[in-house]
Amino acid sequence: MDRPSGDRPVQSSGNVTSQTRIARLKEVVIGRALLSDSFVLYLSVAYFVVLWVFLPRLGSARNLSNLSSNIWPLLVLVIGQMFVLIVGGIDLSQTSIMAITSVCGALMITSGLDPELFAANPLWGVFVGEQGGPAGGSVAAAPVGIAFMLAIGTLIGSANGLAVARLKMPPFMVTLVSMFFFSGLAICITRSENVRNLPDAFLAIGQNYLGRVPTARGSVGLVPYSFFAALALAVAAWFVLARTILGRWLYAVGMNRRAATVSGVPTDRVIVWAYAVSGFCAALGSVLYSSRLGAGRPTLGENVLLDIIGAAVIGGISLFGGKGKVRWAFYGVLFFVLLDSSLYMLNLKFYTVNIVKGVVILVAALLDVLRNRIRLGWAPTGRAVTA
Amino acid sequence: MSEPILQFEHVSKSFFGAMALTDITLAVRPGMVLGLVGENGAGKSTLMNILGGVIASDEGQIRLEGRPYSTGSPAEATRAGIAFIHQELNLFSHLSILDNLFIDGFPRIGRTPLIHRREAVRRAKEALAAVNLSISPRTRVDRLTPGQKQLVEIAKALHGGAQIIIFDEPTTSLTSRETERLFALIERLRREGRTILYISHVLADVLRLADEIAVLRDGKVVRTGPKAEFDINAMIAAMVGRQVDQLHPIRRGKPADKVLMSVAGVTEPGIVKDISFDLHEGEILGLFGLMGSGRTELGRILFGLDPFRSGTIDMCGQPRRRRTARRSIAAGMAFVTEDRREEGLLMEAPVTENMALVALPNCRRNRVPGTLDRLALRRSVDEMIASLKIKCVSPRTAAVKSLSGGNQQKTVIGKWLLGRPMVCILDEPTRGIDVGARYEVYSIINDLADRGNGLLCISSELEELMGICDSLLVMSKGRICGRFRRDEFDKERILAAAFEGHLERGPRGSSGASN
Amino acid sequence: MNMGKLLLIVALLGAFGVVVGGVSCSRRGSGEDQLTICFGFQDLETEFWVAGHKAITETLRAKGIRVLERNANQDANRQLEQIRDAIAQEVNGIIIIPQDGESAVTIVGEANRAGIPIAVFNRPPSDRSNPALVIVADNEKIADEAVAYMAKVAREKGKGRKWKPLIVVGDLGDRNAVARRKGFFNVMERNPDLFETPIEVPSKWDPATTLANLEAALQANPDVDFLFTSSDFLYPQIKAVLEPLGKWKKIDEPGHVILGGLDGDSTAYTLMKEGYVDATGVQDLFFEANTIMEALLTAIEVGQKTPENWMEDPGFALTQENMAERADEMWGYRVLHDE
Amino acid sequence: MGSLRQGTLTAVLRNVPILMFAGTFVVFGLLTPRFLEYQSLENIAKQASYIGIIAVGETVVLLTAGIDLSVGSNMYVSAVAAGLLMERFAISPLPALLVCLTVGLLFGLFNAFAVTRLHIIPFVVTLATQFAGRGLGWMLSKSRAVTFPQSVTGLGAAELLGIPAPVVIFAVVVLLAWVVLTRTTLGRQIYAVGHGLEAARKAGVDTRRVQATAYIICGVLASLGGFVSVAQLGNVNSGFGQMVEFQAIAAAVLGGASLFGGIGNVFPGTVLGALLIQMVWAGLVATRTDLYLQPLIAAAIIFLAVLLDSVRNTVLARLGRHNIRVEE
Repeated sequence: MDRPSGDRPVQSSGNVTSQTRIARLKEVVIGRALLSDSFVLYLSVAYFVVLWVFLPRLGSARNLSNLSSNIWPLLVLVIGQMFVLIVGGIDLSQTSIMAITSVCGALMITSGLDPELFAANPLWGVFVGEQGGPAGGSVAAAPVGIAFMLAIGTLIGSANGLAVARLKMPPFMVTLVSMFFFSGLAICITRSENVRNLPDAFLAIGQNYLGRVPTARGSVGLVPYSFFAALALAVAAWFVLARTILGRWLYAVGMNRRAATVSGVPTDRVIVWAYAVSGFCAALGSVLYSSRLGAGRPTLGENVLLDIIGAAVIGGISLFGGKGKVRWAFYGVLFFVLLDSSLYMLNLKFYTVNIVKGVVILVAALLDVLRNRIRLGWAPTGRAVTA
Repeated sequence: MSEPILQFEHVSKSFFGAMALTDITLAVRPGMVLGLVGENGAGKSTLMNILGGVIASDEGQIRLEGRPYSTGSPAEATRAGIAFIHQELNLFSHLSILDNLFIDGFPRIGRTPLIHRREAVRRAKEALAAVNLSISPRTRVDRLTPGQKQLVEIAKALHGGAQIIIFDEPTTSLTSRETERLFALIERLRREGRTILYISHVLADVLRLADEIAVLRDGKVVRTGPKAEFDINAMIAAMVGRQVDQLHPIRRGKPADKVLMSVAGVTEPGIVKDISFDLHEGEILGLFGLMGSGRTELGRILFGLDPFRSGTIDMCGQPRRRRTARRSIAAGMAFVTEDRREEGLLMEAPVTENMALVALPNCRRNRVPGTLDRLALRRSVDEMIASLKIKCVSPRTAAVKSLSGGNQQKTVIGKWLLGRPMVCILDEPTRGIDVGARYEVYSIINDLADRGNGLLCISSELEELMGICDSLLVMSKGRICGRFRRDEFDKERILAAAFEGHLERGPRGSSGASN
Repeated sequence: MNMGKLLLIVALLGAFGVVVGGVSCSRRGSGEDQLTICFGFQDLETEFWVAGHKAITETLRAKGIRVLERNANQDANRQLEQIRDAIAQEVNGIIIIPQDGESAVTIVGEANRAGIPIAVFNRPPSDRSNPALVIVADNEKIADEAVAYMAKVAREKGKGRKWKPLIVVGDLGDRNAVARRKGFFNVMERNPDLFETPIEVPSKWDPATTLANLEAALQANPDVDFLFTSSDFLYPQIKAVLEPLGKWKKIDEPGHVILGGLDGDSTAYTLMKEGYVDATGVQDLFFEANTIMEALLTAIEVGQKTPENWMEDPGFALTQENMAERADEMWGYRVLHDE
Repeated sequence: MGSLRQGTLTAVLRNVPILMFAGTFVVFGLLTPRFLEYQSLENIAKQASYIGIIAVGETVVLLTAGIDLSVGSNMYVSAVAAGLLMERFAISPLPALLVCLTVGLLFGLFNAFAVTRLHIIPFVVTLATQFAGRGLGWMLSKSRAVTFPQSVTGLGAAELLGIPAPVVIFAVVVLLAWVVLTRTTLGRQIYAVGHGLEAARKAGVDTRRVQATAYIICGVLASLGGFVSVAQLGNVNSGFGQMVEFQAIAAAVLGGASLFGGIGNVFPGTVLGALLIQMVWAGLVATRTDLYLQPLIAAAIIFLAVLLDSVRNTVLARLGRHNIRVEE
């Protein structure tokens, strides 16, 4: 009586005895690959290999270097989003946190502003001036700026978290409003201008590489610095989720908030934490993106939101809470970036790129559904299997 | 003797290769109440789910009035005249009774798709009258008491023209009064010639209602026969496969004098009023009351989940203000909630994860703040699983929702025990679990008391409390209306106390305890 | 194990592989030694960009050059990634319409490092630290000119009375929009006696937003009689708002609102010809496109890796006065007459 | 006595959306008296109508515990399809409208198919159709602006009994949706499905059909909203409909709809939500607020509305808890 109930009989898998042993072996291998939670990784690798056969350039040093420089900043954002998704929320404000931290940080550390562009700025003469921001020109500009950005991001994230946990507002609306507000604020405090003249140490984070490989057209960076930032964050995130009390609490809150409260989990605090982490990661992503583009920009990341959530969902992180691993976030990002890059490589029309991307997301989701069905062995009719 | 209305012929069903039902053959005559008993996991619900079209059988067939009947969906079962009243009522609580009654098809105005409201209300009133329920059909279901919800569900079945009605554990959330009403209704339905399949763990109820009884064990029918052939012990013997002498373990220990928790004058307007009692070391204190007497609410207030306006709650002599569940746990309290699914367990998580939840802060590694000593945690969880005899194939991976009710409940209890509490509040600790598991839960409670814990058992089953408690508090309308020591236990006096206030005032009540 | 579903999965994967393989195979067919140019643009929201996109791609293709189109959807980071991808494909040259001047600097730097000549169309890099071929139009100046003509008309017509001006502002995240707004306000400041405080209507470069906000603004200030739009592509919405209020009138009719815009598209030309619009700032789109393409192709031909040249599209204000002689310099006119 | 105060409090709380709406209106009115005129209300209703129509569809999907992120792309593709046919073959507005609705229907059908037959979660399905749809639209239009003839824009400016046509269409859609949701079996089943899919299935509801219908309704309404918008705008450029899904969801949620299904209503809920958002923007323009501050103030007002709503729900739930006891 405690069995899960579904209404379909399990299809008996044909006449098993008549199958040859090889066929069985195949079934096991395919079954393993399909059912493993690294499926998305296998899918990405398979996808890469198949395309590589036709497009040798896909595996060129320069392209690999591009891939790697595109993966890490996005991974940072997806990891942050994952924390919020695990507690059953959603953070739409990541993009605007990127924008606001980008301009605040840049205003802090810029070593010179064009008075013609910035004189109308509300902060002009108070906080910033012709000689740049408060920390402009100082030796410690880069670390100060980064710390400032991370602090702002975490603060905004915590504010979102407080609104969700304490004021019991729906996460979707809280973060949507926060998205409007902070992107508006970012534009407001810069009067639409991008902030330039950032210290070299800051720019190095997003632009420099460790090790270079010579190619026909100049050398190509091997490992971007952003990799180390993402790696450190991923390890820390993994540690928190898998090895700490907070990690267990995060999952518990996402699976059943009421049961968690009764069991003594400080639910409100855990939720605030999750949003704070998301804000922190958005700020870190902002550091990487801003330094890669060499300016603090009020419109940073305006269009990256759906990529973040798409990558998270493709990786297998549930929108309903309680499920998510750093590994999965990485697979999702890998798949997304690879897909994007390969579609450009195929040199399709820009509109075809969109269409193909949509179809591929659907196919990937469908594969996931089928996998789940096989794994469960029965079909819950009428219910969308959660990714 | 009439032809059987319903026959199961060699029905089998397996999940994940494990046989849930093996070769079930059973015949039911019209106008009869068949009592279906068995332990959790014996296959009762699986069998009924097949009949109700929720799942399909692997082999065998079902005949309805002699004709083969194959189940496709709950909707088809309804059309075939089979109604299934689930243990967890299948009602939409945000919708009205009207919506719930007609959700699979409203009466319409002519050929338009528009709902014929007047007609629907008229029919709904009829349907409700048939179950003696006089409430406006427009009332929202979440405003009803559990008993009323049950009646709505039955009204829905009858209104759908059901000839065969399956009741799965119908009395778990009913007060004794509501249970009586339900039984009278079932009796009437039987007289009208409808066939009833009645599943319950409350064997006394089965014995009282059923004409015939079928006992299931491990997916097989082990014994069938008319009621006269059974008594409670015979049923239990057939269910568990051996003789069971008693339902409750013998209570040996005696409460000590030391007070663990002292409650004085706790009041929250509209909920509870002027609650005072002491809980001693080694004491099992029962809290009995009818549904809505405030017993569960008191438990929640004591544990710090809900606020209260005045009064004090002392733990070990320390008064505590600004109470939260977290602080209560830190002070040595545990709270096994009434609702396992909503407040007790993370249904998607495995047993180990659930068990560890409360004890997490106790398993800190000192070197790195906030990190878990996973080894210590795993060891203590494993020990607890073993000591509570939780049966689960893979406690580390299988979601706890795949466990039987008894094992789920043991998981909840184990979770709290890992927190090493001094005071445990248990709200309906045996709801929806079978005889064998009940006995185990009682034993655990007993052991805890023997080890010096104080326990507060909240229950609506008086026999249960009389069987295990040292003393009893009786609540009615938010107040304590009676205190009984074990040597004073008397069913009638306790019930009289529980009905106090209900008997004096009219059904509408005055504004009650609201001021 | 559910073999049916498993097979379905394998089949799906297989089919997908075949499709991708097929597409890539067919694409590879085109010759390797063919000249390839990457054209990255930020979006195609307005007629101006559409016409520019069309002009550039068609001209290049007509010359037998392979064009890789990249739409960045207004995301500077995506544009950077796209250009890097193009560099990895070893294109011969790059033309970009950057999202903004700052990202242009970075993107140009990328191309410089890879030794691929790059041309920047219409939005200049914010400094000259990295060499590139650049063609720019000074949005502020063109807006200034157009509005100055409108102010002149106002002064003649008004006979000393004050006018109530309104500006439809573009997306404040877009630098061109900011420059046009600034040009407008320059004129306002020069003529304090002529104008009351201008009403600003945000459009976010979105017609629906424009329509809603303009309607609200005119409800609050029904006496607006001087209107400048930051882009010509919003004229249909402006007409939709003015017409029911009885303010959509030709120049010589009473109740005419002095109208002007910027871009120089075909709608603006038609409306000027019909006599509804007083002036429009024109960027010479075709001049810009041709100049930049030629400069880039020359650089590729002579093997320059990091050519540098800043070219200016002077632009001009097309007014009712100079329309007779200069209309054919307006790209909107030519788009209209080519079709 | 206490219950009287409680009664007032309950009444106030139940009507928070309306009070919020009225409050905002009055505040803006005090700042700009002209804002209080009938004409400005009419303008707000006119401008909110297309978003409102789409939000109604979105509400229906949200009620089933689903989500539709593809409405923006949907309205773009269907408008482009209709516009191109009018450009090329000079068909009249009515067939064009039919084409437009058909495209929307196909969109809805596809979403419905993927959600109910392929069992992919709605968020992913509609995210994918959002991408693909936008690409499809660009492919059709070559990303050029598509201009609609006077015969269509005439409809946008037309009036019926002194009420602008878009408002009339909006009202009709709301009325129909209200009738469907409250007065038909299907409507009640939509609520039931959102409340609990499995429970609905057990109660004999054809859950697939209900879910599918919701997505189809949403698809058709998205294209209808697109057409209404086009009739007012006169042309469709490549960014048409972007971010509309967020506006529609925001309108529905402001109107009290839950993203977890089963809770919400079209009237007055979603209608008020759509009008409130539009009014805030209109008010900011009318009061000539600094452009850079407008988004900040708008966000703050919407935040306040959401906050009030959640406070209301908490308080009502607590009052309800007490009431149950009193009734017994």
